[in-house]
Amino acid sequence: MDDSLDQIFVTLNHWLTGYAPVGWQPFVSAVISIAGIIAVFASLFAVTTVLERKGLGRIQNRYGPNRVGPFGFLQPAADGIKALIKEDVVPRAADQVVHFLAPLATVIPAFLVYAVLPIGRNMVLVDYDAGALFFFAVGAGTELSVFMAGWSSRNKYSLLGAMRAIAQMISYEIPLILSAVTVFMIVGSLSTTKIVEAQAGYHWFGLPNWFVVTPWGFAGFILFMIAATAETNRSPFDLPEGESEIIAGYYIEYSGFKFALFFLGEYLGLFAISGLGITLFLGGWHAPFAFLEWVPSWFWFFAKLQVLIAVFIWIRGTLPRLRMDQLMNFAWKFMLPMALINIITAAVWHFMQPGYQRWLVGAAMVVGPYILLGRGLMEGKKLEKRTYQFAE
Amino acid sequence: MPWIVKNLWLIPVLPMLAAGLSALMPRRQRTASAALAIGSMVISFLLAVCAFTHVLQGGEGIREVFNFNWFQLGDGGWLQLGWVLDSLTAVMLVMVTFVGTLIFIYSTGYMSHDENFTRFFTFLSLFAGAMLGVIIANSLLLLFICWELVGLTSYLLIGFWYHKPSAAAAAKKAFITTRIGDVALLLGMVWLYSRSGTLLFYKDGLGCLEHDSLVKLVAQTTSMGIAVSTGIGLLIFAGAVGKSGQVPLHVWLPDAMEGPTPVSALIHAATMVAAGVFLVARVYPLMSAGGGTTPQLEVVTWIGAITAIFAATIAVAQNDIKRILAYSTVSQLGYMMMGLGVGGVAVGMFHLITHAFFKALLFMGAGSVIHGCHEEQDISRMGGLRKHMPVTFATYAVGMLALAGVIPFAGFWSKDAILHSAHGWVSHIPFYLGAAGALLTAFYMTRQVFYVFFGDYRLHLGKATISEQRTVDHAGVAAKDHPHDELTGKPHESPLTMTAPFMILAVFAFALGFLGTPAWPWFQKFLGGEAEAGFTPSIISLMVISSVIVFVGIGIGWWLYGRKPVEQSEQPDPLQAMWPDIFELLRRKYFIDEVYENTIIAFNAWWSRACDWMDFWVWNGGVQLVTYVVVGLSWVNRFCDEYVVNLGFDEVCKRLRLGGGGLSRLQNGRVQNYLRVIGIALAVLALLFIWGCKPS
Amino acid sequence: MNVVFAIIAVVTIAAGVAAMSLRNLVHCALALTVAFAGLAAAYLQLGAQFVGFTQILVYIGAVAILIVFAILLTRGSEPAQQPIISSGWIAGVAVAVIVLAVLVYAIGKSSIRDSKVPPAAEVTVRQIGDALMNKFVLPLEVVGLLLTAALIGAVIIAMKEEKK
Amino acid sequence: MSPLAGYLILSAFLFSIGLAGALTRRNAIIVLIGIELMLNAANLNFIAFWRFSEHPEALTGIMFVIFSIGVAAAEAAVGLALIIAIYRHYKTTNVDEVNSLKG
Repeated sequence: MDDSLDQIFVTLNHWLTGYAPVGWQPFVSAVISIAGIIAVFASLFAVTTVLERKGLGRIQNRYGPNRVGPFGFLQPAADGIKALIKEDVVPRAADQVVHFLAPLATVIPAFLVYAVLPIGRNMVLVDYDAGALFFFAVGAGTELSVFMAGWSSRNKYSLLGAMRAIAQMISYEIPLILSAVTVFMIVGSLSTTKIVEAQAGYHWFGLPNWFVVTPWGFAGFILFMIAATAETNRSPFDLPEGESEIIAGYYIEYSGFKFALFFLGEYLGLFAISGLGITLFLGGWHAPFAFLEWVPSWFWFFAKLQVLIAVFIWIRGTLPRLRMDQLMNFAWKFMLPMALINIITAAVWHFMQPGYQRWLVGAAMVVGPYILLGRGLMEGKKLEKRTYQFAE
Repeated sequence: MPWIVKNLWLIPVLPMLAAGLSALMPRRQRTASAALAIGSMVISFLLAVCAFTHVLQGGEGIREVFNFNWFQLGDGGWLQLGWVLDSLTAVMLVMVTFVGTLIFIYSTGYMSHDENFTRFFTFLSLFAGAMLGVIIANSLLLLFICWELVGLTSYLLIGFWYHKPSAAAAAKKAFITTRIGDVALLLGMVWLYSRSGTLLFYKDGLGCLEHDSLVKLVAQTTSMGIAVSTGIGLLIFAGAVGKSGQVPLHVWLPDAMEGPTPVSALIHAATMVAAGVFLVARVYPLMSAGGGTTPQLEVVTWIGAITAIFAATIAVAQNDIKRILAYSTVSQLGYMMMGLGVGGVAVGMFHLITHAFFKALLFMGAGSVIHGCHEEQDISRMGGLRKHMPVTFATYAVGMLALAGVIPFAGFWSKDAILHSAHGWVSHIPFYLGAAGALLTAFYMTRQVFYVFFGDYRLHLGKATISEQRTVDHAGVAAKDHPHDELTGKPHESPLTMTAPFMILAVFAFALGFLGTPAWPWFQKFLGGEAEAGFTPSIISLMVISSVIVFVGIGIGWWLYGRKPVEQSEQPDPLQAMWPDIFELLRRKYFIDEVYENTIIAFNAWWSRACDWMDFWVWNGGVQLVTYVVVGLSWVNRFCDEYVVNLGFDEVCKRLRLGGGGLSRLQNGRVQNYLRVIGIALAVLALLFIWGCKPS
Repeated sequence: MNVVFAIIAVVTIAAGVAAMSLRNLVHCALALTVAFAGLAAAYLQLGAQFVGFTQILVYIGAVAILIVFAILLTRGSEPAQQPIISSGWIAGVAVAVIVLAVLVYAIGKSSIRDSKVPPAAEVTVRQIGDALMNKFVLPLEVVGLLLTAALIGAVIIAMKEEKK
Repeated sequence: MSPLAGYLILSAFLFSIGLAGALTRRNAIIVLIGIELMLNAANLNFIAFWRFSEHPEALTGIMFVIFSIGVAAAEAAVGLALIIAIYRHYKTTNVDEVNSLKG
């Protein structure tokens, strides 16, 4: 197949690098790739904000932004300019240095993690042998930045928000990593590119060879995505910035460009973790069907990314916010056991002969605990229609 | 190796798995845990049926074993475990799983109101699993492990209502009493291992129950000229005595009635007490090693016969419906032991199987009666229940006839087989004992049935007895069950989940006997291989005799209790009216408990008191003496001290104290000081190290 | 002895000094994280990828957060009234300096001063995993046990004893 | 000076800094931080020796560091828990005031 279109960015990079002096070439190529990644994902951020606002508007049947530009698609530009020219207010009591460093500490890891995401064939910045570990390690840095932001602004709401965020992130990081561990076990490597390669090809019914179409993979994907939602503090897990409870959580005291940075960092984290989900479970940049192979790989990556983002928007528009105890119960009483059992399921799957038996066994090992744990979680709660006192 | 043999372990493991899972379940998951337990039992039953059919196709004397290495011993040899599939295993498997399943189903109905439903089923499944493990074990060690598991779970189940002190005491009693036997069993096991070098029963010629090692065991003799095989056999039999409640270790069995009735049914019918008999049957080759009637077999026979008559007599005078059944179980177990002793595996096992069915039936019936009469257990306060609970009555009657051994019910054939082989035995006394036992059995069962089901309902008139506070105790059942007043509530028939199982059992209790009639001794062939077929005159005469005995028993029972039914629950038992002291003696179980109380325990107490006395007078006195001497001396010393030594030492002490004070200032409780010292030490050590080993 | 190492060394030491000397406890904790990050960078520089990332994950992701929580729970975040330096700090510094001197002296004296650099060994995560699962499986189990015990112990120690 | 020596000196500095902090600061948490620093210095030593050893494929250094990181995590958890308990009891985290073991 003619992969000129597929490899267009790679060739472009080589071509540009060719002009640099020999000694500098690796450096230059790295710079170019980094610039490309930053540009692409920053603009994706811009697009996503407006999409999210419009989508939420539709879900809550109102118009989203529709004034600036055609269909309000220039809204992000306007917001950006506004954020840039706004006065940067810093509370007097605030801890100046930390208060200044917090947004950077949020954005930098958010960009760093893209280094190991294969966004297309031969399109990964650094192919670490422990790439996934790198992702999680750097991702862990965000918690600290959240704490910095919340603590430094000397505001009880922001401190509360920070504490909530840290508690939530730590509790959900465990299921996140555990559900990813299944993939590492099966592939036998932590390298993202190897993981993607392992999902190449198609098996019966032309179904792609992705991990999401195995019992453990499916369960793992769902767990991973729930944990990712919590990791990125998105609704229904958006307690840390619950506007109705603690005004905006840990960035009450941020205004202007610092706030914009936080916003950017949050969305970048969202893209990144979705990208990891795609890499681990959704076959990375592989095409879903054999007859679509000709479409360039990077397209597939971004298409899947868009789909996941749409799902996130949808969830945010649909689900109400959890309570703190519900959050913790869900993390420790449901997610964690499910993830652990899922690891065992993956092991069983790995050691059983291919065939329908292992499908049955795997499905049983996923569904049984799900039912038991779910009932255990629901124990002593009776679900009934909520009666509104003042609404109706 | 056929699939079923390789996977025989599934049969016990499944219920254990179910137990583990339902142990994890939250309390609310009643249906789930029950479904889990019953489902696993059913699967085990199907597997057992597979095994059974496999054995059937295998023909006579088929025995397939599967051994595996457990762990390596110090001397490089491997300790092996394994399971065996032969006719004995197959029969027991089918029986236990079938009866167990029915009992499980029954207990969903019986325990439906208990708040610890899930815990109950956890224990129940573990119990059944352990018993199945005992059955399939091909290694005395594995058997012993499961055996102990059975003991443990029986403890848990008998003490299930642990908030009743009586239940807790009964559980403890059962545990400890059986433990006495288990120690003997352990000793026997060790001895066997030391002599035959293996604990596997069958290992193509090398097992400890196979010809070579048996020959070896018989050849060796211990002191007093007893063959080693005899010693080991007796020790193992002691374990069986403990487990299946033979005299003198029978005391725990009746108290085990404190547990929930399904548990009693399970213990008495299928699992626990059967384990003892099964053990003897399993090691029968060892028991009969050397051929003929070996001493150990004689012991077995005598113990069995004595137990049979002994327990039967006690059962005559009991008033607690479950206790009567308990003692009947003890005596039936005696029959089984006797059968093993006189007639070999087939005879004993046949009675074990039939007894399992009708005893389970009887216990379920009793449970249904108790349930229906609002936790009343005193038969003198029941009566007339045949009108209120017809199904229970009908099935119970079947069970009673089977137990009493009325032709052609199952019990008749098996008991008759035992009596017949006892008749042909070296000594005839066991036979007469057995016959008398049969008479008594028929008698007390008749008595019980007349008390419970005939006459009219007496519960509401009459004073409260033990049973009320029992009702209060586990109000879990009664209160929810009958909100209205308990004593005036009419008895009621039990739900279908409870009645259905004993309808099924009733069929078996009736029909099972035809597998082993003298006309067609299929069962004996299947188990033992040899069986004398056909109705020889001796058999005919024996059958006539025993039937006569049975009918005489029933007749006496009717004469005493059925002719004019009891009206008042206070009015004394007719027997009591005739021979009060004998009746009292029987009712108090020959004072066995009291005897133990006053011999062993009393001796223990006396001994400790004696030790105390010794302590107080002899040792303490000596010590006192020494003290006085010492005190006297010390006066002298003091004198010297005061004026000779002190003046010198005080100075030293002062100095020392000062120094100590100075030193103690180092210990100022500050972490960082200590840390500082550590740092310095590190530096010094490093320097020493550098200078110590110079790179040459 | 290249530039990268120099940068790492300087940053790490500076962060360490800051972590030990700053007045505000939270600043100390943050500086500590910087030091940890520097160490992780050093590990990467030494070709120990896995350890480097583990360092970040465990220390920055977990231990630093723990410390910060502890600081907040013990009201350490408020500026201290009394002097932050304990009595007898001179002795402490002296001891530290002595230890440093001894260590440097030892390094200087030892033969490694002029050891040549062997080629870097490519160690993959798979190798580490195999080693953990075969050769070092017992230590692995023991550490797992230790962590469990520590978890429970920490919970029990820090748990508020309920008032009767 | 060879790279190995450089790393060793770096770790020596870190160790001493941690020691100094542990010796001079009053706040127990900072003392704990110092101890963590010392621990990390030791880890750095292990890695350095592993990298510059004759047989890096033996992985011993890396293994040691992995385990010591695990142990350090446990140590930090328990230590901080202890500090919190002490704070709850003495209402202070000042190591000078917590001296009930005075001789």
